[in-house]
Amino acid sequence: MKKVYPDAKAALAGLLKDGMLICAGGFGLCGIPETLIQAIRDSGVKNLTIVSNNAGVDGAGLGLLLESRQIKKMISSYVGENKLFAQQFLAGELEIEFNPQGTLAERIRAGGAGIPAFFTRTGAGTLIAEGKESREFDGESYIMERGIVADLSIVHAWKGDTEGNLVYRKTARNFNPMMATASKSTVAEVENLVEPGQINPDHIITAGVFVKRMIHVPNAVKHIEQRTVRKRVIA
Amino acid sequence: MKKVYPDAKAALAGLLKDGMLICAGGFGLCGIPETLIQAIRDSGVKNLTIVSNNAGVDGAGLGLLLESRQIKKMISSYVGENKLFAQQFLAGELEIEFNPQGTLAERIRAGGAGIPAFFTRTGAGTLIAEGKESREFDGESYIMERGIVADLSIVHAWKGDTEGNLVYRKTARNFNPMMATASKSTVAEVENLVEPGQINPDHIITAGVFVKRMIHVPNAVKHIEQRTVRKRVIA
Amino acid sequence: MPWTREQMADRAAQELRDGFYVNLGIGIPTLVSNYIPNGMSVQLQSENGMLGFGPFPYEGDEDPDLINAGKQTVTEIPTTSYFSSADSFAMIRGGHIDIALLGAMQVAENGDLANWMIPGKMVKGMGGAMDLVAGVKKVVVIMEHSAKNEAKLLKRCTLPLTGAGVVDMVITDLGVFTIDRKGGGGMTLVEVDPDTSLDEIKSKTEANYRVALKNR
Amino acid sequence: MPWTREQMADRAAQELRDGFYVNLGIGIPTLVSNYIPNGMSVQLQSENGMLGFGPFPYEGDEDPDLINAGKQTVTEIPTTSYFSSADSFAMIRGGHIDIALLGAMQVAENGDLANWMIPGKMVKGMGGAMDLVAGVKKVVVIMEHSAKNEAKLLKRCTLPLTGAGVVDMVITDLGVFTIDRKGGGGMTLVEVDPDTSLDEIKSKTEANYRVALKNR
Repeated sequence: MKKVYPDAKAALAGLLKDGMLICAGGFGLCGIPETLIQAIRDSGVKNLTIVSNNAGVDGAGLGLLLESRQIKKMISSYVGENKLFAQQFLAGELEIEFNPQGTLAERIRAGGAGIPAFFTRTGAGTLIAEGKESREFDGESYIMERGIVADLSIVHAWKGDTEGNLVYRKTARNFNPMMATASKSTVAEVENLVEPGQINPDHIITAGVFVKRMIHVPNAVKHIEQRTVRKRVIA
Repeated sequence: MKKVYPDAKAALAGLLKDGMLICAGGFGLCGIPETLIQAIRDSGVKNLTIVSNNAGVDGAGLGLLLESRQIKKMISSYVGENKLFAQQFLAGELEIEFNPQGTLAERIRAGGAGIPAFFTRTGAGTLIAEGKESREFDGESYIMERGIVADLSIVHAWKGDTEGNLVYRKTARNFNPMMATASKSTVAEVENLVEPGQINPDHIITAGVFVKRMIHVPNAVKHIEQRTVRKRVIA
Repeated sequence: MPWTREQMADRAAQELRDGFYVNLGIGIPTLVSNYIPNGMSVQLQSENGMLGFGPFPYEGDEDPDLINAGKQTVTEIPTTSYFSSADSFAMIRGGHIDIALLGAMQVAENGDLANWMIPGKMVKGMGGAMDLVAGVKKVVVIMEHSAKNEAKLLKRCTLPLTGAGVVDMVITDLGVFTIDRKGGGGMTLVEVDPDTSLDEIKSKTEANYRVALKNR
Repeated sequence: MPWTREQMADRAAQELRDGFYVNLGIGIPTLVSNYIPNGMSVQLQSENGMLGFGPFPYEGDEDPDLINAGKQTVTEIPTTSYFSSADSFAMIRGGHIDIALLGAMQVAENGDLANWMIPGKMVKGMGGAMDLVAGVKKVVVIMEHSAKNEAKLLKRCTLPLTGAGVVDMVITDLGVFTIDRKGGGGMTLVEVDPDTSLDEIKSKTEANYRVALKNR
């Protein structure tokens, strides 16, 4: 059972179809599966619904799929970084379903965990509650949210062994672990590919069972959206 | 804000009261907070309801609190290892609420995550579903289960820093991470106590925010319930 | 001669496929790990929070922090990963485990399974069994065909259920049955121990079933 | 003179306590980290999966894998831990974060908060704000008292809500208000900028409020 594929195109072969639902890891441009996104763009697959906290920026991340107009709908919590998004949305070419960030994360986690629905206080009494079941528990109001199960998940990891066990680095973890669980077809790109046994099993974040295919991206390009720094003080 | 206490008695001071609900980590005798359990026994607190996957064995783990008749009710998935349990139960001195193991784990995780209720397929159509709301999602039957929030959680970790960041070792992790989140008063015993910065932050399983107090148990006694081995073949 | 425990385990192992993630219950299912075909790679899941485990440790190498769901000492292998019980059952409930092999007291022709309690007897608890049968993609029961002349393959289970409509296949010492639990197509006898007659099976089975023996 | 942004941040920092876990929104709340009293230890949470972070990195030390919820590069400190977004919001939703400081467009006297959308304008999304105000133990809003002569402290919010009955305290450039959002005791003016009259505050505030100034 070989999980490692030679490149992103090969790893996605047979997994893409028009109109599908894709979970894409990352927060902003941090920890996004950029190589897999590029291969999805190159495939030409259309009418995608993409679950991702953000929609990339112009020219990077999911922004690539906006440019090529392959996205029909985004399920996100914040899309403020992307001018093209605003244009396509205002032109009626793009749908958006806003989810509170924690609700989005939990819906994905629930989908992967076989939980079809859960209750949360988040959004009770707001627009987000419209059309959703509300219920009181112990005197507080909650709304029911549904789990998300996707046709395909694409994630980015810092290191992975050939069994599909993954570890993430710093805040590049973000949405990747849940998204890895939320579909029956999860493809992971890893910056460092190692043999089984090379990662301490107590440190593994995503167990290999969740990863169907993987590629090695040793030279992954990483973007910084907001470069905030201190001046060095020369003593 | 000092989290480290000199011993278990000090760490539990002010946190114990008769009739309280306690989440106790561990699976069988693996990863149980034995030192904290002993201190609870010594405190004499009574009428406890304890959430724990198992009830210890005669003479170890929660078996200590059965001997001293401090437990009124167990919320567990399996109690087969404990003769005293059976005696007290059959004598009507002890209540038991059986939860499927995964439902128990998820109820605790939900309690810690601010989720008052969720739906699961586990137990649908069985005795476990009685008195619970049933509902169909996408043609399948599910039942609603409630989150658990305890008055106190006691957990055992392999290593912890003084900020309360914890890591667990191998299968001694089990129920400990969720239980650490499921009360506002979590007390952790750690086999190795280190300074902040000594644990790689990517490896931390329980963030310090969940741990209110901790003790160092460098000589923790560990039990093996089923010693199963292979013979060494001398070549 | 009816099939031995080892033969039943061997037959069950034929349900495994390369790359499968597998949960083995206690009893005969534990033996299945001895019959995994050469060259096939499967990972064993233990619901207390371990994926990929090896055989029992050598004497003296037992580690109290390293046990399976039966509380037995086991060993780590290169593919091993550890996780919490919540993550373990998320894996199970979410349908990520390919197959579960477990024992049973009773199985009904609609796939109902009873294996956790006998009313009037001290109940030890269901452990993870209800979660496993509800969540794992394929559920295979391995059990004696009948107990003390009482049928275990029934029209309806008389004992409290572990799961309703959850069993896909039953391997007994006399034969192999499939259950179309989702399609409602009932139970089918697909293999018979060569030394056992169809009449004998009929006499020991209360459940209705069709016979559609496969050439093997 | 009304309070400056720095003075508002300084006032907000007085709501912190030793050992607190704190989530700071963008804008003025970010400045609060500069006013944490000496000797007080607080851990800053970033909802993208980090607890315990330090100042911006030195030039050249930026790490694309190390950002805060505003997508700004930050630094690790000895107490830092990382976790997934699901675990991060479990922490927030589960009430484990002691205080959240955030900006707002409107706050109502019952604690309703609006800070995420203006109908008719392009909506960027609520990000984690709805989860924070619903889950964090104490919610403190830091904002200008009014905008372009329009009151922001209202009887009822006119903009779509971020949360209903969620705000405990509002710090503006003119004063400090508490809101008894759970007890239903309404809004109370508890502190005033020394250069601002009660009449001026009244004229710039649509919400009903009691006055119960604390000696400071």
